[in-house]
Formats: sequence, structure tokens, C-alpha cells
Amino acid sequence: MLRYSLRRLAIGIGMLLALSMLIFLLLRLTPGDPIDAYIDPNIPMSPADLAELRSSLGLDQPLPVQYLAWLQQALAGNLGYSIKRMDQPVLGLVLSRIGPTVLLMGTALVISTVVGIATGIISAVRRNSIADLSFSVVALTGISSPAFLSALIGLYVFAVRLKWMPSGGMLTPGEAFSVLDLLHHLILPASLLAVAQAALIMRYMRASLLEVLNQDYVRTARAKGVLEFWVIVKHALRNALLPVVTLIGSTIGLAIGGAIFIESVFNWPGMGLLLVDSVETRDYPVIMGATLIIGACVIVVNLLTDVTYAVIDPRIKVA
Amino acid sequence: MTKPLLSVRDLSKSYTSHGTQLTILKDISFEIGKGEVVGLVGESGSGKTTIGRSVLRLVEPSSGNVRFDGVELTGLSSTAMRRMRPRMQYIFQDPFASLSPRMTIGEILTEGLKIQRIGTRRERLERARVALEQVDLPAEAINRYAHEFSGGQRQRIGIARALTLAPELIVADEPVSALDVSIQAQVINLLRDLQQRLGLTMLFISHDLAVVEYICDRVIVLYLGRIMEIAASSDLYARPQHPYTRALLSAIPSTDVGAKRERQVLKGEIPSPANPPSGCVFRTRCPHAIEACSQAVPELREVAPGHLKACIRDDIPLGAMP
Amino acid sequence: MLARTPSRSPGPLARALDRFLINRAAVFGICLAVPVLAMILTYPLWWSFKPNDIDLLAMNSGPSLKHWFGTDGVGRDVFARVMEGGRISLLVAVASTLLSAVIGFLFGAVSALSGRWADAVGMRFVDLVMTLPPVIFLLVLASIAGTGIWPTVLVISLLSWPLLARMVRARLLELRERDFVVAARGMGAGLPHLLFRHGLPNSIDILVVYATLQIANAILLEAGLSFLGLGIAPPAASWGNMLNAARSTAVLEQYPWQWLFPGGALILAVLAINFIGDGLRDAFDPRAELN
Amino acid sequence: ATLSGGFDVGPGGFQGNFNPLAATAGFTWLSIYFEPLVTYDAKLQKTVGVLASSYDVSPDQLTYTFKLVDAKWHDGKPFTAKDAKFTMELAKNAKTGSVLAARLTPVSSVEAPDDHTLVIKLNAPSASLMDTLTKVMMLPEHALAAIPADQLAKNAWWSTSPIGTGAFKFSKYVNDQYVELTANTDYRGGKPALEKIINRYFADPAAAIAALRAGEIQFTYVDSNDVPTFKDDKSFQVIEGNSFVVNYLGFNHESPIWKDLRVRQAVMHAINRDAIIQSLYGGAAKPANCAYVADQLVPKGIDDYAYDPEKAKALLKEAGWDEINGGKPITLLTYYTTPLATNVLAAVQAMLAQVGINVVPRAVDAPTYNSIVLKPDADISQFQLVYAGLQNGPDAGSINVGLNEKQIPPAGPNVVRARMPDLTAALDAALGEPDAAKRDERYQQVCKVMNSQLPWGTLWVANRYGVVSSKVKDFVWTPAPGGGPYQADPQRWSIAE
Amino acid sequence: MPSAEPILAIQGLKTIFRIRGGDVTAVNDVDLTVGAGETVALVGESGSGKSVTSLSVMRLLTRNIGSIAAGSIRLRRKDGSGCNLVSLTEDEMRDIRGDDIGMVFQEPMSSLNPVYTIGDQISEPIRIHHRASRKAAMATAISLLETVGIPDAKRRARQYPHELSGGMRQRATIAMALACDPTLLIADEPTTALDVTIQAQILDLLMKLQRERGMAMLFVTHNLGVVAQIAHRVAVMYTGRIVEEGPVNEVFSNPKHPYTKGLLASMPRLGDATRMKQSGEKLAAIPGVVPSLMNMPSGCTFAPRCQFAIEACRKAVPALEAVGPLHKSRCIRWREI
Ligand SMILES: Nc1ncnc2c1ncn2[C@@H]1O[C@H](COP(=O)(O)OP(=O)(O)OP(=O)(O)O)[C@@H](O)[C@H]1O
Ligand SMILES: Nc1ncnc2c1ncn2[C@@H]1O[C@H](COP(=O)(O)OP(=O)(O)OP(=O)(O)O)[C@@H](O)[C@H]1O
Ligand SMILES: [Mg+2]
Ligand SMILES: [Mg+2]
Repeated sequence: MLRYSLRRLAIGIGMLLALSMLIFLLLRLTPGDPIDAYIDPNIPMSPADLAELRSSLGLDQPLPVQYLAWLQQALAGNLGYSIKRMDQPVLGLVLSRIGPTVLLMGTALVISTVVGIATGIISAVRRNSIADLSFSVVALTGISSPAFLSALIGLYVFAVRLKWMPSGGMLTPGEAFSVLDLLHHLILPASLLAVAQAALIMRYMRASLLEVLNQDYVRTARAKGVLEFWVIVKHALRNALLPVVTLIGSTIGLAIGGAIFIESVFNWPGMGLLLVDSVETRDYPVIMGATLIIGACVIVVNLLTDVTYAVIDPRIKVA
Repeated sequence: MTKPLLSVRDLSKSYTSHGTQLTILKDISFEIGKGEVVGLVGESGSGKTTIGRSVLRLVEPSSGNVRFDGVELTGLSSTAMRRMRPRMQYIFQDPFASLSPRMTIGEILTEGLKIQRIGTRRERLERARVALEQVDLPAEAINRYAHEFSGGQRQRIGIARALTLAPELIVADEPVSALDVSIQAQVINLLRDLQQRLGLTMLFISHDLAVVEYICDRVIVLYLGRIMEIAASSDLYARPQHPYTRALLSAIPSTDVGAKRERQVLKGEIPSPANPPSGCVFRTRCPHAIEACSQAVPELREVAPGHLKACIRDDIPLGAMP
Repeated sequence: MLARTPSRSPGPLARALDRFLINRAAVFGICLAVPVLAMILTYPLWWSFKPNDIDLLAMNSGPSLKHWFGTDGVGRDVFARVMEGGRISLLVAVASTLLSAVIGFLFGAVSALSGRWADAVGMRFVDLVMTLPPVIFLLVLASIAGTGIWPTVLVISLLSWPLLARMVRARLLELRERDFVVAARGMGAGLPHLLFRHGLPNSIDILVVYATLQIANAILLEAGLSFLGLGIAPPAASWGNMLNAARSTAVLEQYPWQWLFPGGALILAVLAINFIGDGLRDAFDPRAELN
Repeated sequence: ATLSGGFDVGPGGFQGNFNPLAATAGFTWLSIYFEPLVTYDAKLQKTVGVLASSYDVSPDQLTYTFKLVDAKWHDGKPFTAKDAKFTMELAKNAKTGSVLAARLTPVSSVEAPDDHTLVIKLNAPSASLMDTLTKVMMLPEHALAAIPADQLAKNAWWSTSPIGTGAFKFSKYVNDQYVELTANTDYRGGKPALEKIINRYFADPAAAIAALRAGEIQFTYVDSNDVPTFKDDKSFQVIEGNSFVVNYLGFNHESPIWKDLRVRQAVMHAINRDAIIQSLYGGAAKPANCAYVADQLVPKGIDDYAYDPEKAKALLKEAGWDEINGGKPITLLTYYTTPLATNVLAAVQAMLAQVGINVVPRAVDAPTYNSIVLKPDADISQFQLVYAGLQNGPDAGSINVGLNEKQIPPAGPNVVRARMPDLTAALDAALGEPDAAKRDERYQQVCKVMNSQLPWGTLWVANRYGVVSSKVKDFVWTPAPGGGPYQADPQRWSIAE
Repeated sequence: MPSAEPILAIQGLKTIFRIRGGDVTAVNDVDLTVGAGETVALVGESGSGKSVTSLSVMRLLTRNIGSIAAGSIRLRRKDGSGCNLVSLTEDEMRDIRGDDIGMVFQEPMSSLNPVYTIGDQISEPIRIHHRASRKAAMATAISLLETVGIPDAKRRARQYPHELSGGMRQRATIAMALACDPTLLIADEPTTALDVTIQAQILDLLMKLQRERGMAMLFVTHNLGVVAQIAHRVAVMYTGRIVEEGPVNEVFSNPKHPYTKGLLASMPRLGDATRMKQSGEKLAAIPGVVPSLMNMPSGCTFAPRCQFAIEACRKAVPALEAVGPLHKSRCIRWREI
């Protein structure tokens, strides 16, 4: 177990290194640099000032030097400062976004997991019933709708028209923090986000459970006189959960990167918005730092998924 | 025995899985003469398939060498090996898995010729037809898919495929184990027929000693990747020397209801290749094991002309064998 | 059994088709997709407005007999734009799916069928691409590639292939040990033979299912990219950039036909394709072969 | 009472930017708690004092003497001329990340003879100094002096504990969500009517509009095509104002296709600006026939380039357009990605197509745009035409950087590479004119040259809109470029309960 | 030997599967009795309906697809009462499964749930039917493991199926089937997946347990050798019907159906081969293949492969006639065989 973890750790570190190199390269291939993003043609800066700015950001160095300089700092735990928001250290900026992102995504994931697994089970057990059919149609429609459209419509209906929910943001500005307020802001974007995820989980759950229900050991359980309910919940479900765990694992991995559309429509201060913003302003340090941190989270989540696998299925040895 | 067509020397194979070394085969040596049929028997996991595939270099042996018709196969370059391949073919156990579900029988039968760039399309189809005839299948089968055939018919197709390249050596890996009794007999008869007609050399793998006896001239008994006994089949069935062979023979249930034999049921199970017993690997289940068995690995020695066994004890009475 | 039909019998594809056709949802998907596709492809022949003809006098007018779907903010005919947008969205989707299918298949197949080293390196690379946060990858790629049909195709393909590569590799790793492939190796087959005679036909189900579902996905991705101002740049029409208009509250509220129709067309198309994809998945299910 | 708004939504905003030295926008917000020496009045027509009560200019235009008011920093310390000198020196120093440094190069020295007097000396007269000074927000020396210049921009002070002299004090910044200011009860202009002002951040203008309509905020910028939603709504008041940005089609003068003046004229005649303004802008723009639309800057009798496609075709024919370019696609590069701009470009494309000019709009993000157009050896094929905007006021000289031959990249942002000696001469003359009274005339000359030589195909100057809840009283908002600053008197803002 | 009143009495059982393209009859008109302390073997080739018969008894046919169309299955329960399994409700049936009837399946790997320990799985029926506590059930499970000859039962009970060898797993499934002391044990090819040496062990174990507990045992297999070794009576199935039935030694020594005879002849016998090789004799194979359920020949379904077949064979399905005191055959020409 220890050796395994160490090996995974080593691979993970290698992966992060390669990741940072890749993103560094990709960034240099994008047209425009932070200075180009910074310039306002109405407030012209002299070529000398621009050069000064460039060199203060190290952008005048050859690429390998720039990368190594970044790497050296990063290894020391310093991811530098944002270029757009000069007074903000990247680490703090990215970390401050992870909280809201995890909150939003986590809530959505909890909703979608519960709903998806429950409906998936019903669909599989009552195969071809009206319930199964309607779940499937709803799920497919959920999967087929572009996220930003449902977000816009959801926002318009529930916030602007019905005024049930706030139109965006995470907390009511100017008021003292309260969990209720947070939930109030959270519930609409999280639910909208959960729709498509739940649909996917439901379909995986259904397919996987159907497969497991055909297995010999399910028949064995029935032959022992186990109640049908327990046959499904105890014997079939745990086995059927594996592909769903993979799916959920990869969803978590993706989730840390934020949900651009929901975040931008609901003005949620999450990672997705930060990333869009930093790409738009070519905020290299933020992009590099965010990639690194998100990448690390993904690697950790993958590891956890594998561990969960081993917990669910004793055949899989984490060693 | 004439000059051997196939000779295997000190073949060993091991895998590493999860950091532990699995010794699957250890120092396997045997020879097969031209036109000879040699049986390879042993329990599941004893390494029969691994030997069969190593011989054709479908599995790379860890050490040892395989000579085919005087050519050293191990270490042959992949192009040179490709040229050798038509001369030796494989027949598989599972008649379902061994035929591609996405190819017609015609495509399956001409695949080898195509790979080897033999003949035109026409000629290849002609050879496929001939092969079908050899295995008693109608020629119109050529346009059908494998799923339309019963297990026995599929096994015939598998045999026909091996024959299209006109091989000199055939490794048949449990070709009848997956078949029902009534069909099994058909296929055994067919194989024996073909072998005699075409003068094939064959390594016949099976776990069923009763089946092996019908086909083979000589039999190799394998246990946990080691050879326990080799003998001509007439000799082996009449006078099995190794306690393992005897146990195997006695475990085969017979339909003779009246003549209840005294059976010798082996206790325990085949050990894991991850930690084989010291000395003689069979000693943990052997009813005749003595202290000395755990000391040294018994070597394969000739106890009668052409009859070899790997057991240090010669004093075990023949007992109640059939 | 053999005497039943003398002619060539149905192959695995034909049998899959059989199973597909008895799947009601899938047939429904086809019934949905075919007319839509036919309309999209033929609309210039029977519709008098062109997608880019502006008419500043008739802007933002609602659906009428003249403009079935109304007009947009510069008086362009929404119906013509939905049709044209369909062409472009579908073109992007199909082209990117094909490209990613080719890359994904070759990458996965070569990984699985060549040596262990190639496999290890290849898969690490796939892992790397998959660890890259997709949002960043998408944004950065899109700003490198720019807007327009082919850059969008490229971006979507580059984002999508690793998943297929993994699926193909998993399938072929298993296939490699299957007896009929061992048989082919035993007859001297080299990599190209294994790749195209065994690898391809035996991944066809994965590929077909991937392709259909990926087309649906790509349509959505294109829409998302266009929503972010990447993807297909106006004034060229695509479902995604037409939907982008719904950002404006005025359009969302007062001119709903400007986003309802492209939105509806998009959802309908994706739904139909998903239905078909599902049907194909069931049709290709190996377990179905047993019955 | 609390006023919440989207102060950083739209073109004048810059979310998360708290450093006025490095700010190119966001002054609407910054000037609620920081104050400059002088600012524009709410009509953006003249400068008025804020922290300076009055100022004198020496006859040679080289010495400016400011009298400073009695003011206190939010921490209670008095604001003195030392602070002003300190600030001016920071602003002049490019190491601090100051974007004003280049514009302050004429300043040779800054002195503080006493606590209430600031003397700025110049090397050469500068017509734009006062405009620049409106953007120099005074900073407290006692809080910032200890920080090395090159570390200043990275200091957390800006977003945690900045102090200014304005009507409101910075109280809280919740990362990427909102900034909260509380009333500065000691404000010299009187106790503010509001208790708090909250600036909420919106990633998407549509989200701000949703919040406005949901009643969560009371003010935001809106795009002109969203105005109709609010026009007839009693609970909202639409504020309209001049954007001071002229939109133009910039001909890349290094591209041979625009060499012939007749071609450029044809472009002007081919575009039905009135129709676009009426339909797409809902009438909220003024057609521009040079960089200016303000009456005092536009001379009589210049060509109004009326919509006349036939004339355009004739001009093209005369110029031999078929040989010059014909139907080959011409890239029209822009950084505008709003729905409105998209529609405008669609219309422009269609109109130019009618006379046989085939332009293909390409919208990219600002950094990409800049990296293409500002490259010294730019690739002509990537931008034969640009659709852009440049500030034409309140300081009429702002336009200089886009047209003066001396500003051709890399020296400056004359991205169209206009090399027109007449124009450059006219601009130089206007900028160097010490007499404010004569300056307008000089700019009329600039306008005339632009109108006849067409370095750009000038299109229009659009209005900008803010929407404020009808409950809010005495609210002043002016859609100034970069958000101002201008006289807004935030201490007077109030909300009816 | 067999007591008067049978534990299990199947009469006229007909099981059909609804598959695409219509119904197929997988089991047709099957009569079978198993007495207390008796072992009855059901033999036949793959697809002949052996498993379907045993699943019909358990009422575990795939729902919506398979169903019992006719016939009765009478079971004498532990308390001596009798019932017809065909007409029981699902709840009543569940009481019987695992309690009165234990079942062992063919694939020892796939019929154990991979995610629960052996001990958990064996104690489950005890907890369900005897309402025992977890601890008590586990203790019983451990002693059952000892009974089926698993050494170190305490440790093994805590292991997962994949940690056990094939033979050990099959012992565990036997322990599971025996957990509630059933009156009837149905063993569906319990040794087919095992090596001969392990098969011998399992057969010995089953015979011993059956003798000790006096259970009735329905033993499904396709291996005639195994039948000879373990069963008192044998029923031979072909295409869903029983074609011959009787005491093992009688059927094997004097088969009265050409199919049984063919099967016996096609078995390779130890020791025969050398003689046959020398004489060039071949194994007596049954020609042709088993017909598919979808298109069954009319009349006697074995007729197309039968060397004794005459016109009459193809007309009607022959009845199961008594050919001896306890011996029946479904062949109109049994006298000539
Ligand atoms: N690729 C592999 N990696 C690790 N172990 C392997 C591999 N292939 C085979 N083995 C192991 O080698 C041993 C021998 O396998 P082999 O298939 O040769 O046995 P066999 O005698 O043919 O058995 P069977 O009768 O079941 O076919 C088994 O224990 C098997 O688990
Ligand atoms: N769930 C099912 N759906 C459709 N047909 C089925 C189903 N289960 C069994 N059958 C059919 O019923 C027939 C009898 O099957 P059964 O499993 O009883 O055979 P068997 O004698 O047990 O064979 P084996 O030796 O292979 O286990 C077969 O033709 C099979 O195809
Ligand atoms: Mg094998
Ligand atoms: Mg069965």
C-alpha cells in the first residue's frame, strides 16, 4: 500500500511536471501575451515603459529560461502574482476559487448522484415500464440541452420572473454570512448543473445494474431466499456501482475545473470564471498555477477513485 | 524414433505479477518425431497452454530453446519467424472464441494464405474449399459466419483453418474439451483421420487422459509446470509409474457401474506457482511422499525404455490400477 | 441448419442492424433525424431567404407566413439561419468526430497492439491530455486555433480523442489475447493486418457508438464554444452562435423566436442522435449476440 | 441605506482592480473613495477641482500651481501637498506599474512649497496634462512610502486597506464577488446620505441585468440593445450619455488596396450609417464624419458621405477596384464581441458586399487583436481593415495616438499606419496649441483633414446607457471612457425607502 | 433406499421462453421424482433443458422471459407438509428457497458474490430462514465450512471468493446450499468446471453429505461417468424431454433408447484405445448435431440422428413407455435396441 502510494505519487509528480510544460508551451503558442492584454490604446505607453513592463514580468527571456524560472519558484511553493490583478498572489487567488467551486460542484454532484442512482435503480428494476421510459426521455433531454441555455432559462424563470432565488453570486453582499443565504444562492445553479450529470449517472447505473442482475450470484442470492429488495440493494447494487464510481470520479475530476457556463450566467465566483478570465487576459501565472493545482486535484481524485474501487470490490488490490 | 521434428530444451517461463515471481514452466524438455502425436496432460493451470504457445513462439519463453526441423526458433527475427509460421499451426480449445465473429468462414480460412501472400484470391478460396471438405463441412459454409454453426462444426472450421497452410506441426490445445460427448467423438475421429491421412505431427493438449489415449503415441504428464512422466501411451496406461499419473487415471469416473474400482482421491489442490513446494512439487498431495521428496527436485529419468519419470521412489506398488 | 438459406447470410453488421430496427427509440431517432437532415440539406432549393441577407426594416419581427421563424436583430431570416446553422453545426460535428475517431482509434490501437513501451508512453500521454483541465485546454486551444469551421473542428477533435483511444485500447488489449487473433499471429500476421483486419472490425461497435454520441457532444461543444465567443464566428450561422443571442435579456424575453428555434433544433438533433446512439449501443451489445 | 450596483460592468469597468496607478478603467468606482486633484464635470466638458481648490498656469504654460483643499485621509491624517507630490512621483515612475508614466513625461519636477500648494513644472507645454491629472488619484504617503516602487503594485494594501479622501471608505472586498464601501462621515463635502455602497461583480452583463431586474442591485451599465426593456418601465430610469468613443473602419494603409482615396470614399458611401444607427442602435448614436461629433470641433461644410451605393460603385469603378482587389475576401479584424457589434458587422458586411467589397469579419479577443495590429512588422493579410473605437474626448487630443504618423507601432497605437503629413501636422499643431481658446479651431482643422483624406472610415459615436432604479436619487453617472473620473458627488446619492 | 413418498415430484412440467420470434419450449412434459435419500441424475447434452428444469423447480426463471406453462411440482417440506411449487406466491416461494431446497450452481466463480466474504454469504440464508443473529449465523457458517472439508475454516470465512481456489469455492457454495439443512439439494453441474482430481473430491463429499443427511438430491450433469458414480437413478434428457429414465446400472448396462446408447458408446473409455488403435476402430460417434429449439424436427426429435429411425418416428412424439419395472424409454423401437 505504501509502496503503491509512493509510486502513484512519483507518477503524479511526473505528470504535473509534464502538464506544466505542456500548458506553458500551449500558452506561448496563443497569440498575444499579457502585455497585449494590458494595453489600452487610449492610454498609450511608451515603448520604453512597455519594455520595462515586459522585462519585469520576465517575458523578454528565452522560453526555457522563463519556464525554469517559473518551475524554480513553483517548487518553492511560490506560484507568483497575477498579472491582471497585480496585488493578488496566484496561489491565494486559485485557492480562493476552489472553495466556491467545490461547494457548487459538490452540491450538484450530491444531488445528481442521489437522483441519478435512485432513478437508475428504478429504471433497471422496472425495465421498460412507464417510469423507466420517462426517466430515460428526461435524462436524454437533459443530456441533449446545452448547459448555457438551461442556465439562462433557469435564471430567467426562477430569479428574474418568479424571484424565488437570487439572480447570482454566492452570498448577499453586505450581509453577515449565513448558511441559509448561501444555500439560497446555491440551490438553483447546483440543480441546473445536476440535471445533466444526474442523467448520465442514471444511464450508467441502469446499464450496469441490468448487467449485474443477469449475473449468476444474483440468482444465487435469490436461490437462498433473499428478499428481492435486498437482492438488489445488497447483492446487485454494490457490484453495479463500479462503472458509476468511475463516472463520478471523472466528473469530480472535471468539476474542479469549474463549470464555465453556469458560473458565468450565475456569476458564481468559481474556477471556471477565473480560467476564462485569465485566458482572456493572458494571465500566464494564473493559468499555469491553476492548471497545476487542478491537475494535482485530478490526480488525487483519480487515486481516491481507485481506492474507492478497492473498497467496493475486494478483488481489486491497491498494491 | 526418427530425427525429431520438434525438440524443446530446458524451456522455462515465468511471469511477474504484483511483484511476485510466478514460475509457470520449469526446465521442460521433450522431442516430437515426424508424424508422431504426443499428448500433453495435466490439471488446469499446470502450464499446458503455455508450452503449446511457447513452441510456436506465441508466448516468448523466459529461457530454453525450441528447435523446429533443425531451425532454432527462439531468437529468430520476426520476419524470419513469420516465414516459418505456415509450417506450424495451432488449434484452439474454445470453438466460440477462436473464430472471429466478424469474418465469414471463407475469410477465416483464407486469412493465413493472405497473410503469407500465397496464391490469388481464387486459388485461396479453392484451398479453403478443399479444407472444408477435409473436415466434412459443406462447401456453401464458406459464405456464412461462425455463429451459425454448432460447437462441433466450429471446431471443424478451426481445424480446417490450421490445415489451409499445410503445416507440418499442429499444436492442438484441448480441441475437444468444450464439446459435448456426442460431438467430441466426431471431432476425435476426424483429428485422428486427418493425422493419419496427412502424416501430421501433433502436440495434443488435453486434461482428459481418456481422450489422449485415443489419439496419441506418446504422453507427457505435467504438474505445476514440471514434467512428471513421459511414456508411450500403451506403456503409460498399462503401467503408470508416477503417483500423479496414477491418481489422475483413477480419478476419471467410469461408466462401468458394476466394476467399482478402488479410487485414490488426491487430497488438496494444485499449489500456486507463486510458491511451489520445495523438492518434488507434487509431494504435498502425494500419498507416497517421504521426507526425501522435499529435499531435491527429482530428475526425469528413464525407468524403462522410452519411459521417463520424475519420482525418486521406485518402490510404490502398482496397486489397484486398471 | 445449413440447408436453410443458400445465399450469403447476414453478417454481424446486418444482425446489429436488425436489432437496431426493432428498437423503437432508435427508429424514432431516425425518424426525427432524417427529415431534419433533409430539410437542412435542401433548404436553399425551396426557401427564398438567404441566411445572411439583412433587412434592417424587418428586424426582430416575429414568426409569420413570410418568415416562419421570424427575423433576428438585423432582419435576417431565422429559418434560413437555423438551416444554415444546422449545416455548419453538423459539418463541424461530423468532421470533428471523424477526425477524433481516426486519431483515437489509431492511437489506441497502435498502443494496444505494438510493444509494451509504445503502450506505456502512449497511455501516459493520453493520461496527460486527460489531466489537463478541459476548460483551459479548450480555451487555450481555441485561442490558438482561432474561430471558424476548421479551427473549431480541430479544437473539438483534440479535446475528444483520448477517451476513444482508451476505449479502443482496452478493447484491443483484450482482443489481442483472443484466440482468433492469436491464430492470426500464429499465421504470421503483422501490425497492419491485426490493426485493420481484426482491430478495426472488432472496434466497430465502439467506433459507431462513439461516433454517434460524439456527434451529439460535438454539437453541444460547438454551441458552448460559440457561446464563449470562440467557435463559429458570426455572421456565419451556427446553432451555438445563434443561441448566443439569448444572452441579451431583450432577446431572451422579447424575441424568443430568435433562440427558441435554434435551441429547439439543436436539442432535437442531439436528442435524435442520442436515441440513435443508444440504439446502436444496444444493437452492438455482444450479449445480445447470445440470444 | 445601501446602494448596490454593477459599477464595473461594461466598457468602463475593470473588476478586481484597485490600483489607480495601474488602472486603465474602473474610475467610476475608484473615484468614490479616491480623489484626484481635478476632475471633469459631469458633462465631461471642463475640468473642476476636487482636492485642488484652484490652479494657475504660468504664461509660458510650463508651471502649474495648485492650491489644495483641507482634506483628511480616511484614517484621519490630513492630506497635504506632500502626499500630492508623492503621488505624482509614483505616477511618473514606470517601475510602479504606472500606466500614466508616458503621459507624464512632460513633467520635469513636482514641488510642495507648503502643505497646501503643489507646483508642477513642465519641459514643454502640454495640452493634455489636465486630462491626465484627472486620472491621478491621490495616494497617502504615510501608508505607501515604505513600499519599494517595484513592489508597490503587488502589495495587498490595494485590496485590503486602501485609504483615500473620498466620500466613502473601503471596508471590505469579498474576492471576486463584491466590494463594500461605507460612508466617510467626516467627509469634507458633508456626511454621505448612503451608509454603504456595494459594487457587485458580474462576469456577464446579462447577469447584471438579471440582478437589476430582480431588484438585487439598483444600478448597472447596459448595452444599448437592452435599453428597450427598461425604457417603459416606471421603476427604472435610463441614463444616457456620450461614450466619447468614435467607432471607425480603419484602413490598413500599408495594404495597397486602400491606396486610392476613391476606394475609401466608396466605403463611406456604401454604408448606410443612418439605417444602422436607427435600427441597431435604436437611434442612440451620432454619425461621425471625422473623429469628432461635438459641435465646436466639427467645421461647417465637410462631406457627410451620405449613403449612396451607386456613387460608391461608380467611385470603385473609377478607381479600378476590380484590378485592385475585386471580390477577394478582405479580413475585417475587430476586438468587439458584443451582440450589438456582431450585428453591426453583419450589416456592414452586407452593405459593402452590395457595392462589391467583400469583407469577412473576424472577431478576436483583445490580446490577440493587439498582438496582431501592434506588431511592428504586422502581417497585412491579417487585418486589411479593422473595426475599432478610439477615445475622442473629453480631451479632443486623445485621438492623436491613433492617427499621428509618429505613433505608428512600435512607437504608439496608430494601428492603421496612417502616414498623412497633413494630418500629422494638424494634430501636432492642435496638441501644441497653448491657447485653450484657439484649440477648438485647431481640432476643426484635424477634422477637416480626416474628412477629406479618410485615414479611417469614421462611422459614429454611440451613446452609452446606465439603468438606475427610480428609487435612487441624485445619482450621477456618466459613461466616460475608462469610467471617468468625473464629478459624481457620491455623498449626495440616496435611496428612497 | 428411496422411501415411499417422494420429496420432489414433477409432473408434466413444461417451461417456455418468450423470445423474439415467438415462444420456445425448453422443457416439455417432464415427469421426475426424487425420494428422500435418493440421488437422481439428470443427464443430457448442452441445451437439452437440464438447467431449465432445475430452475423451474426453484422458480428462478428469468422474469418476463421464462415461465412454467404447465405441470405441477410437488415438494414435501421439512415439516412433512406438501405443496405445489407452481402455484405458490413469490413470498411463499422465497421461504422455500434456501430452506427446503438448496441449490449448487455450475460456475463456482460467478455464482458467489465477489464483494462479500464467504462467511457472510454462507450465513445469509441462516439469518434469513432461522432468524439467527449475525454472530450465531457466522458460527454455523464456520462449522459448515468444516463439514465440507475446508481446512482453517475460521480464516477462510473471512476471505473473499477470489481468494479461494475453484475447488474451495465449490465447497463453499455447497456449504451455502446446505446451510439450512434442506430436504432437497439441487446440484446443477457442480463439478463440470473442475479438474478430475477435484471433481473426485467434490463427488465424494456430496455422496457423503447426502448419506449423512438423508437428503434427496437432484444432480444435473452431462458426464455419464459422474452419473455412474453418484446416482441411484438417472433421467436422460434430449431437446427438453426425458427420453430414458431408470436405475443407473440398468440404464447404463442395458440402454433402451438409441440416444443413451449412442452417448455411452461415444464416451472414450480408459484402456480401450490401444486396442481400438490397433484394430483401426473408431469411436462410435452420434452423427449430426442437436437441433435448435427454434426449429425442432417433428415427431421424435432424435430421429434425424438416429440409425434406427423409421417413418413412424417422424410422425408423432413417442410416449415415455415402461421398458422394465423402473425403467422407461421414449422410443417406439426400444425392443429392437
Ligand atoms: N500472461 C500471464 N500472466 C501471468 N500468469 C499467467 C499468464 N498466462 C498464464 N499464466 C498462468 O500460468 C499458469 C499456466 O497457464 P496455462 O494456461 O498454460 O495452463 P493450462 O495448463 O493450459 O490450464 P487450463 O487447463 O486451465 O487451460 C496459470 O497459473 C496461469 O494463471
Ligand atoms: N433465459 C433464457 N432465454 C431464452 N432461452 C433460454 C433461456 N435459458 C435457457 N434457454 C434455452 O433453453 C434451452 C435449455 O437450456 P438449459 O440451460 O436448460 O440447458 P442445459 O441442459 O442446462 O445445458 P448446459 O449443459 O449447457 O448447461 C436452451 O436451448 C436455451 O437456449
Ligand atoms: Mg489451457
Ligand atoms: Mg445448464
